Amino acid sequence: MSEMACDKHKETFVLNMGPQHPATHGVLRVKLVMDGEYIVEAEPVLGYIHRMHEKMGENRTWAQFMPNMGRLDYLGALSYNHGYAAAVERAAGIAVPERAEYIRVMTVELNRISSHLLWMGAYLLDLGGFTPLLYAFDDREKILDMLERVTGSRLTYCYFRFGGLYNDVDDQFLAEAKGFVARLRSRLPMYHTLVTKNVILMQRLKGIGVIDADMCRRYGVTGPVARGSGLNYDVRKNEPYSVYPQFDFDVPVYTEGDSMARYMVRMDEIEQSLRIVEQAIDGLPDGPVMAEKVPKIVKPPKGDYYHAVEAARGSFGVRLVSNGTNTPYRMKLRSPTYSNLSLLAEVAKGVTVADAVAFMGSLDLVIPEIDR
Amino acid sequence: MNPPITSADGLAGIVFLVMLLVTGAGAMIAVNAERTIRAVAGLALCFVGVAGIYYFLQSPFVALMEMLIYVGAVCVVLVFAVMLAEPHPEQQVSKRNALVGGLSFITAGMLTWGLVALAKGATWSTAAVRMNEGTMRDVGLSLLTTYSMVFELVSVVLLVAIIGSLVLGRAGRSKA
Amino acid sequence: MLRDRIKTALAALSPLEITETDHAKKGYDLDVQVSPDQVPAAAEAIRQEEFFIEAVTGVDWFGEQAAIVAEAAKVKAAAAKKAAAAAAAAAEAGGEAVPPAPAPEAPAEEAELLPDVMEVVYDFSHYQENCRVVVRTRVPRDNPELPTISSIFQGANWHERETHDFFGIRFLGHPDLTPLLLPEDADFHPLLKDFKA
Amino acid sequence: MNPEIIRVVGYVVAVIAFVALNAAMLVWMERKVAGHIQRRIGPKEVGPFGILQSFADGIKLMTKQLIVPEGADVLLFKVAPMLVMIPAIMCFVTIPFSEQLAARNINVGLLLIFAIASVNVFALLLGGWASNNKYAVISAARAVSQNVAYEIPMLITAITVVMFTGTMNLQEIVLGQAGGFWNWNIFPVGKNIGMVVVMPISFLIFFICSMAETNRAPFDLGEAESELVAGFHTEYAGMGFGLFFLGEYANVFIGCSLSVILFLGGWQGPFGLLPGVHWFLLKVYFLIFVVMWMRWTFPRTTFYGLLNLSWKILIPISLFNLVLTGAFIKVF
Repeated sequence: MSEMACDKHKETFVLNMGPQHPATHGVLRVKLVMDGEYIVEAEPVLGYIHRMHEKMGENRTWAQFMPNMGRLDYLGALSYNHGYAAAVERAAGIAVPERAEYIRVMTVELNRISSHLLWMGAYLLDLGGFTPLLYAFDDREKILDMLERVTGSRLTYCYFRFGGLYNDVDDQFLAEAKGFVARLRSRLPMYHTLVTKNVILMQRLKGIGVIDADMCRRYGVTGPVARGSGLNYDVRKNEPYSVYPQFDFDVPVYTEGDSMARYMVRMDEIEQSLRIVEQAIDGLPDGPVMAEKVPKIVKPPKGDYYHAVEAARGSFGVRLVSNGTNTPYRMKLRSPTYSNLSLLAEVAKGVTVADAVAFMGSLDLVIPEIDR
Repeated sequence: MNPPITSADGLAGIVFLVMLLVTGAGAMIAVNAERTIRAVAGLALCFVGVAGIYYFLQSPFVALMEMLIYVGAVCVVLVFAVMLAEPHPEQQVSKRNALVGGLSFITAGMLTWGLVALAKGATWSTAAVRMNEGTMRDVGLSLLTTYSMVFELVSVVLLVAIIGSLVLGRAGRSKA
Repeated sequence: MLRDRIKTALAALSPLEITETDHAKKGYDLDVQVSPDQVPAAAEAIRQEEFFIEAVTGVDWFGEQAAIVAEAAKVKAAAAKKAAAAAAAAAEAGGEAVPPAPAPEAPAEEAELLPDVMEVVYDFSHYQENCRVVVRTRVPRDNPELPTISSIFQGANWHERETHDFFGIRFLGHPDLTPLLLPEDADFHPLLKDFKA
Repeated sequence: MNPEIIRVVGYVVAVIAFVALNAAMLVWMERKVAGHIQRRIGPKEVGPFGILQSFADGIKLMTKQLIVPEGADVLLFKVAPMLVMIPAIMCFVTIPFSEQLAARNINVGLLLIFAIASVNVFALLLGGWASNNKYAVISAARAVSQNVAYEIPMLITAITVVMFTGTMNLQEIVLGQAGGFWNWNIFPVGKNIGMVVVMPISFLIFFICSMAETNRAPFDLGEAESELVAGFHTEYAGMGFGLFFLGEYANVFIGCSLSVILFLGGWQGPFGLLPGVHWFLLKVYFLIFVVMWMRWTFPRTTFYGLLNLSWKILIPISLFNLVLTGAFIKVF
């Protein structure tokens, strides 16, 4: 790297994007070797908020690790709750009551919508449009209020328990959620006229940062990024868990593989999540939200277990190794954007800084989740 | 002979002196600056002073063209080039050797002496009669009648320059 | 079916062990145990079937061998105790003198203690079908080295770097094993079981 | 004392005061417009409707230290913000607010504004270079390419107006548009029916170019915050930044007033009712509102998109316009 910087004939220079930079959304640093405005080489430098969650997992009981889930992906924390709870339930063989699963799905999908809305606003901010952020926050605020009522927190949720939930939802939540679905449905066309159809936006996103299916496979890309590259992969459909098979929803897939495709996938996913929330509200069964026979201290039997869920950014997997005690022996957290970001070096070669920013934004990075 | 500085003419005299000073200072900076970029900045200052003198000579059109072309275009392009080509400002400072210094001193001295001698011997005539008002219309008329040949030749030179830069630019692009 | 196809493909490599698992119970479909030098070949076979890489990680089985030995010793001691008790009971019943208990065979057990290992786990999944394949390999703990698969799955680059960060497992042929998540000058490996902060 | 000198000095003081106050007003206006576009209310605490907010900000900026980064060219670093302000103030000298209200009626007023405004880019360049910051240098390079690219179509469209009106004197250009809005240059039905085709396009090009020249969104590539942090003024703190900021608003005002003078009839009202200066300011502030509206609605273009727009679209069209203008002046 330093050799290149000193190479006078190539006239390149090193530009540090981050760790404090408006486009890195957190403390990510990208070391760019530049030739004028063009990027010759991009190297993400991670670890600025690395907290070693996996070691923490080995030092506390199974239940005590749950709050860490909210600290990984702070924008879609409930998916992470779900992934961890489901993994431990699979390991310990705990059955979850159906009502609890319905509420899990409902809240996770609301959380997914809020995450996508925030992404949309922040992405437009990356592209220099300030206003959509405020509109998106306006809607997101409603979700945060609703989830605060049931989970007790606005961002770093710790709502799921092994075998169920911390708290049942009340009628007010259901009414509010129903109202919200109607409200956001009526506002989505506005987002599309305000943002999606904008000429400048199209010019900036179409054909920028193209990822093909083979690249996704080589890097292990999942989530909206993979779906924007024509891969019909959604853990909720491909590897059904929880009560997702009971809901009727589509997986939006776009084949272009550019930033616009990823943008469209997320916008369509908001609609699909609204459908799921609506069905979950309508079909919410009665019953307890906590399984009856959950031991006070969970001790999964020896062995290793894997559970993946579809988080807002892709497939989040938990690999547990239990030695039969009350603490995990090994806890591997597979975070989606870690894999998604790893292809930056390949895609960013030869593009301008502006396009690299547009590409990075379309990956929907949440740095605490990458660094863990 | 000497109008008070509070009168319009007096103020104009002061402005003229200021412009002279600016021109001279700009030139000095341009020559003496260690960093190329400061030299260009000095050059720009010098051009502004020259434009001021043109304005003082009641040729606002020429003055403004001086600003537009020399400051706004030439100097900007120079700074641009220097900015992109100067990675290590420290290495710029070159040692002047004594022989070159001596020679340049002698040359400068002879030039000064010649100019002084000329100025002393010359008979100063009164200011030249104004040909026209120096407005755009007059400039345009002169360019398209009396000096049309020069005008055309200049435009040919510019055309060659444009084509040349296009050729160079093309060659640079194919590499990338 | 994909699961059978990949099983035959991997079985052709003659891995140490290959088992089909219950997806609902374990979360994966195929569990393959290979030797370290078989890893690239296994990855290549998996790539042929268009799997994508989910993650690479390690597990430190520090003290596992000692535990196995201790467990065996415990079982043996219990058995010996039982045998002795049975003998004593028999002797009492028969009225004969109690025979002396056999001396513990400690030195022999020490010799049985194998070096500890670290496990490297590769998770693969498929975009079209619901099939997860887990490839495991075991490397000695005092010299953890195995070939990289980052030229087969480019995404493995960061996962292997991370595994190197946390466990000190060296991936031979990896382009750049500098710490990724840990500080640039980190020389410790926090996920080792004997790591004390 | 000579009354002429007093008038000139008084005018200069008034212009400087106007530039500063107007910029402060525009900052407030920008924040209010942004607020309402974004469904919030904007500043409201300091003074009625938050109108004193910019003064509070100004005081804050003035009390802050001007930090000179290590390795910077101190002299140029400090000169650059002033170089932004000086041309902006000088341009105001020739802008006729009404028939009587103009500091100096210069025969080549239009040229003066173009000439002086071209110094502005020099300031950005020096400021960016002197900061010793890679983002600032990239931004300065962008700003120059952008300014060079957009100065050309802007000048060409200005020439169509000059050809049409036959003068470069801003006062005369406005006087030529007297007598109802059908005489305004943007849609000169009353004067030359052929130019009705040319002038609206010229106005659009001129307006777009003036936005690009003043580095306003969606053309604010020079300070694209998501790419270059803050562009050429990344390293400026306190009033150094403040001057860049004020200079931007002063330039926006100049750009919009030029558009009004050249195309929208200057101080000429569509009908009587108000004195000229009111009409002038009304039109200018409406255009400024449009500029702000665009900023808060559109995302930023890319750099090559911006250059392509100028070199491949605006310049050919404006050249074609120029030819058409010549033809129409002869024909009609």
